Amino acid sequence: MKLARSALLLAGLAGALLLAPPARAQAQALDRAGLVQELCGDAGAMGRAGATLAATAAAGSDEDRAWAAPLARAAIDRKLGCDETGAVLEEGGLDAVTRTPRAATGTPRAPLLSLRNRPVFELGDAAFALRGAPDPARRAAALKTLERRPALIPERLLDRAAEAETDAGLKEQIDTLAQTAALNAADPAARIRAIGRVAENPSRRALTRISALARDPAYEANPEFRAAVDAATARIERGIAIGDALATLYNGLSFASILFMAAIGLAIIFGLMGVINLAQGELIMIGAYVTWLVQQGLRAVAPGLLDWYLILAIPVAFLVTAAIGIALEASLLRHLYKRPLMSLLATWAVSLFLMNLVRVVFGTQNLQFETPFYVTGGVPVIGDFIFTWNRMFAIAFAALTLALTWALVRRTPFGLNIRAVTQNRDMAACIGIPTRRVDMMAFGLGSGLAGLAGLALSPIYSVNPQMGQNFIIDAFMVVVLGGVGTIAGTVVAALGIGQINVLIEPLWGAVAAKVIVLLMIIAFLQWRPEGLFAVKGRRK
Amino acid sequence: MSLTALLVDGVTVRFGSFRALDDLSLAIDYGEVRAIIGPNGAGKTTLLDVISGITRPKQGRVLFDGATDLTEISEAAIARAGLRRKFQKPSVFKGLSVRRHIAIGADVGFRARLDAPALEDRIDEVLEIVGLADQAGRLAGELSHGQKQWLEIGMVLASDPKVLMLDEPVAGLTDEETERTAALVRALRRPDRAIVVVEHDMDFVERIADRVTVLHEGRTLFEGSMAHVRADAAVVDVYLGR
Amino acid sequence: MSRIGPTSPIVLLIGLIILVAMAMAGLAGTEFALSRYLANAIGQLAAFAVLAISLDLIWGYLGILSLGHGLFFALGGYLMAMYLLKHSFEITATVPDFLQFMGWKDFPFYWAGFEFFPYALAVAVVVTLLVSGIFGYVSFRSRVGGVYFAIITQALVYVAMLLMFRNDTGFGGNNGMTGFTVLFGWPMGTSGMITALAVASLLVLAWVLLGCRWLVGSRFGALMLATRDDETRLRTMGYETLRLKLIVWCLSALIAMLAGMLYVPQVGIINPRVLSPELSLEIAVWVAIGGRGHLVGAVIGALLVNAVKFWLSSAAPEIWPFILSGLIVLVVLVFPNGLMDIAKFKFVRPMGAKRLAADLGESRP
Amino acid sequence: MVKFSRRSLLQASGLAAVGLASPLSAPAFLRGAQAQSGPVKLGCLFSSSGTMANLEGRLNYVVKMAAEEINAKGGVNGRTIDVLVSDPASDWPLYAQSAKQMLQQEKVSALFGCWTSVSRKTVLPVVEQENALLYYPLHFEGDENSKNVVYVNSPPASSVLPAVDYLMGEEGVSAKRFFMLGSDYVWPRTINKQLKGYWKSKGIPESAWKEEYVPFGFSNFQTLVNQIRAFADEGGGQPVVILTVVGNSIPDFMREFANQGILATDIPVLGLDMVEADLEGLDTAKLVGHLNCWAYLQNAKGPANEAFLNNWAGYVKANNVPFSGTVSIDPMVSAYDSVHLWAMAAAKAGSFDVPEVSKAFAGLTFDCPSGYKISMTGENNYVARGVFIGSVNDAQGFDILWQSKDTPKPVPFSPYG
Repeated sequence: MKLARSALLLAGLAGALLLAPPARAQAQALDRAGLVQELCGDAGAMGRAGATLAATAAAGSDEDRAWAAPLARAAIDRKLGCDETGAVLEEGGLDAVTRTPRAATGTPRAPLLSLRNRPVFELGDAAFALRGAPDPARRAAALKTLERRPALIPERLLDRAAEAETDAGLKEQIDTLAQTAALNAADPAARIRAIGRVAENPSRRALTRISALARDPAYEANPEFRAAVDAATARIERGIAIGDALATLYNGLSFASILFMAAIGLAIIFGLMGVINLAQGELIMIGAYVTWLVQQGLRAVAPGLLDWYLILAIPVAFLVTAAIGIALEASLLRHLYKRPLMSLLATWAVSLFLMNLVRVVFGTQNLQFETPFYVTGGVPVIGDFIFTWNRMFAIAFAALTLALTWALVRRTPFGLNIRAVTQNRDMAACIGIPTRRVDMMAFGLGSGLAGLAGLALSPIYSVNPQMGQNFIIDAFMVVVLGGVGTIAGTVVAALGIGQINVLIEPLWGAVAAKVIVLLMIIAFLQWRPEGLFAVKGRRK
Repeated sequence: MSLTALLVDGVTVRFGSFRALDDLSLAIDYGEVRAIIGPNGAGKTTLLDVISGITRPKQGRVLFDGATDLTEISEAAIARAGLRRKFQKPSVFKGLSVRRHIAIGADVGFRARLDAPALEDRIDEVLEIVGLADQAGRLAGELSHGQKQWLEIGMVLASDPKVLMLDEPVAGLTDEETERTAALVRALRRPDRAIVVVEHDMDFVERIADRVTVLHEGRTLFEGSMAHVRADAAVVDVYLGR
Repeated sequence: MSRIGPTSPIVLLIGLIILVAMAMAGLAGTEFALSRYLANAIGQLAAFAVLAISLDLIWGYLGILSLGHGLFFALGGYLMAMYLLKHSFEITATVPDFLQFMGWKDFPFYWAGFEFFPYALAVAVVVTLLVSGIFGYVSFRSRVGGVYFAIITQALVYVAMLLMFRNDTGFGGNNGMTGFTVLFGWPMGTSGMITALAVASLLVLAWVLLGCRWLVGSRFGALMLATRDDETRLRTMGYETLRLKLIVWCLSALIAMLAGMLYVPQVGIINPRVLSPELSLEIAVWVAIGGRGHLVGAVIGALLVNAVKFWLSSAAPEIWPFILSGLIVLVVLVFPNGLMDIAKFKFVRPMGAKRLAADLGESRP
Repeated sequence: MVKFSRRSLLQASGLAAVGLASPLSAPAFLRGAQAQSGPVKLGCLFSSSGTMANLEGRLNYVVKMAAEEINAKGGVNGRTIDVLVSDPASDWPLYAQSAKQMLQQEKVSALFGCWTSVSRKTVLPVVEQENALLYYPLHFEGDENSKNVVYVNSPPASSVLPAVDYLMGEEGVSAKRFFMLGSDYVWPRTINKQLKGYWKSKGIPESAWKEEYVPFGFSNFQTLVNQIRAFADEGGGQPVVILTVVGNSIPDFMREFANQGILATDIPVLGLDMVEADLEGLDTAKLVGHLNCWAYLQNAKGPANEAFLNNWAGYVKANNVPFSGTVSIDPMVSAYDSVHLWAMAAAKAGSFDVPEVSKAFAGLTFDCPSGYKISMTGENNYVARGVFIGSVNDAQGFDILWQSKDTPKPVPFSPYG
């Protein structure tokens, strides 16, 4: 832990910043040609150039800042063309130094930022944007970038930015960040305030920063300081504990939602017809492919709606897979109801067929999906718990599917028929329920739900012809554990398996988690062969 | 030997919230043919399931010979103790010959109980009784419905059981076949054997039964001779739904 | 049960197998000998046929579908491989590479004694009986049956695969075991050894066929069929079907293990792929295509599917999955009794008759 | 009867294979006579179906392309090259089966094949038995040196270690802490074992690394990414992830990594098996800066690479190849090199006999598309290649961040294991 503080910063980078004293930029005019030359130099030179840029952003004259800002961006985007005479900004075709239009000579080389230099340039770019960008959203984004590395923010940058800031909300945020950044300032009051600020966003990273202060001379000398550090440490640790618990719950819930989506269609089909549909995984895969096709269609027809393809694909994915399911039922499985084990083999053949058909038609590569804003990234909540939107999408989708399926089965005549046939096929037939039609429609429903599962999974997993295979055994386990054909059983089993998996995984690893969960299920079924929510009845 | 072959004592069976048998008690004596009747869902077949060990009751016990509690031993042990049952739906082994069926019924356990000539004699005897002697070589799956019913009776008969349970032995039979079955059941009556018949066909029941138990909603509604049954107002109510 | 006449298919098949074995043995070394590739292929096919019989015994004659028979096949295979590696190590001092990459100086303790074939065989039998016995006992006792049993066995083989993929188990992990050089003191890979292994596999196949035919024709076999057709019925006639099922299940596991022991020296490698649920499912496909409940059908199914697979994987790899899935659909819809039906199949036939045949087909041996 | 028909069936299979591969080849019984003058055969063992198809499938075409190039220049020793393709369907035992079939029935002069270590291990006893040659185009775990295998790509000591050195150095990110995440099989385990040995030799304490393995095809990386974050936040120096998961686990991991908001500038990932094809389905804007390391990157400079990329694009177009003509990955180039190296050895030996060809290995050099002159020494069957470190760009490709000065001498057996 001796090095704990340096964990946050790239040690060498801090050195680079020191090597390029801000005084240079302040005292004398910026050596523009020299800077551009460094930008086109080797990794070390580029590092110095980055430091100069950051310093300029903090302390340079307005003129210099206006001149230097595009350079940082261009370096990040590899839009800087270096040639014999200097460099050209590819955007607009301007000379990097003089800003007069000129074409690059020969084949210009776009320097590539090394990993070490990249954060320096990103910081510099953000610093320029915070002080100069006209768009408040851009400034807010820049502030977010700066927040990632508070220790590297050039001195006085935040003060100056706050002075000039016109947006009140943003101004406050800048002040907060400035206070946080004062963790190692000279003023004890500022430091204590900074400790409080840091503790407001508990995370392991924050804990590392604060606990490093316990070795600070002030910790022994200043009781007030010590109290602040201790309080902050306790607060952060509590936050981390809550965050970890929430993260475990969330991860379990998200895994459960995936299991549920994969299993619910299967559960309906299995419960109703006793047919093990080994092609369910492939129907999931086809659902994902249909989603992709919808995306491609929108790209061609209505690019403006492209971001909404995940929503627009819902009915399409459902209907296409449901149609496939109905066709399958009518042409093949209808003839096999008396022979459940044969229907198992038949659906395996179908799965083989569908998988290879898709392989031949679309190829084996992973499909490329746009990631719309609503399934991108996440929000840090507390501790190290990040609420990721793609998982949330899957959870919400699963919850909605559950609600709709439940309503369909419990609240509609079709659902009543399904339940009647599930419970007693012969009796249902006697009272005039068209059991064959119900079978067909229910198979369609189960298949359609698989299609929806494919849609929900496409922002999370790779989509390729093989993807269905990953879910089939897990889905079966959910169905048999839950008890045949009960929606409640499927939900409970999915939640249980998901949560247990997530709990075991950090302890013994992912393989062991899977093995243990499967063995637990096998053992459980020995004890209760009919699953959690068994429907009991007389021997038929 | 106790006169009572079977004592059903406070048996309750539940399927979910539905009570198939509700604190049911009844006694069946050696030497009698007991018919159990009642509307659909009264619990007749469930009762046989409990006696033959297929369904385990939630409460209560079933004493055989006054000593053995049948709810605590396996189906196979129950059968070996001398209780045999013919199922409602003829359930023959489609892949086996008629002769094999009788042999399986007669020769219990993995090691042969009878030596070969004795077994052959017993099979011939049983085939003669149920009238399938000329069908001995055929596969059971190819028999007619009536023949299957008799084959089933032959199978349970072959081991010379003490308690014989027949679940709807004449369902789906022609009048002539019913006639033959009735004669067969009467012929099987012996002082050291109790015969339990579940049946809907009242005429058939009247011809074979010494006593009749009427079940309704898992409870005994009435017990007595068929003539009394026909006269009982409550029974008529249940059957005609008034 | 029907008598075995001199012209019944099973007698013809056994005769044929022995004939092929004798011809291969007799022609070995002459210019008429089969190429090594063909001899080896025949040997592998025979091992697959034995595996198919093991599944047919439990599925066709007892009505219990196991989608985890790859587990027992793999058990035999792994233990055979352990013998081969240890034996090769004794003679040629080649250190198995999984020891190398795990950084182990020596074989783990449970490898002790595997250089003796009788010990390896005994361990294989004991372990197979233990695994199948325990799993069978608890499953059959709690009356897990039908598709539940199929799914659970599938999960079991999947668990085994995940475990064997782990490298720290000391069984070679994902790479499995390979590099066998010596068998019973003889170098492997020579024409003589390949032919010998193929002939041995064929003879084992003939023996297994004969033994199973005897079993299913016996009184015990009749009880197996009775269990398949109506287990509850049989129980209510005084038979402990648990014991019967357990005996057949363990026997079937042993035969599958035997097939694994024959397979590994011929293919030269064992790894967790044989534990993949797909392979276990495929065994059921062989049996279904050939005709379940017929020993001959199982053998024909295994031979046919695998021969076509060997052939197509070089001739027309793209279409193999389509052919396989088409075959399955054809079998389940048109020949419910597998290819054994072709002999009896008449092309002009009313629908109802077909359905009746289908119903009978599920049960007739 | 049946014996005859089974024989003929299997022979027919051989026939059909020949028939498909070269319509002009004669029936089986004429092959003996033809062997001296007809085309010389090479065999490919790459799956075109199953889990590996997306990666392995394209190598079949590269081998064919290389053979065409050689044929256009008059072939080898006066004979043209004929390439036979099989499909082991990503099913390991089938690799051995196909290899047997190619060697024993088709009498191919050399095999080119296998991607995963396990498939190579499967084929190994077959090629050793037949004393044949297998050209293996993948980087792998090392610790193997069969005289019957030509290891065209680099063992870890000459590829992975330079990349890790780079990360640990001043020029890289001064990495101090390492999270090793791999699929549970030989290659990741061996790589990690060697890395640990290497770090130990540098005096780095064991507390500075952590090792996790996931099953094949694993995709739910949420918990693991959480663990990586916790590991990184413990402090103690710059953390990096050494990623040795394979197949679809790679995009699934990267997606989750980016989704949890971790950038390459926070925790860089060195994806040792990551190629352009793995980025196909991803939004790489959030992955910019992550690293991989191979003996070839598509952005390699030089005329050899330009020519190769042009040829490949042209070949894809002309032959309707079901793979992208604009993506070129290291194993493709390695397979391409393999064919040329074989042809040069055969020409040098003046024979197609394996022992003769093997003797000719020493001193072979070839201008690889990577821009390096790759070479074989004869000491072992390894090929000396250059090393590239690539950095993910926002166009789903890799920019070259660093490359070795020359071709380091391959070290089959790691000194750190």
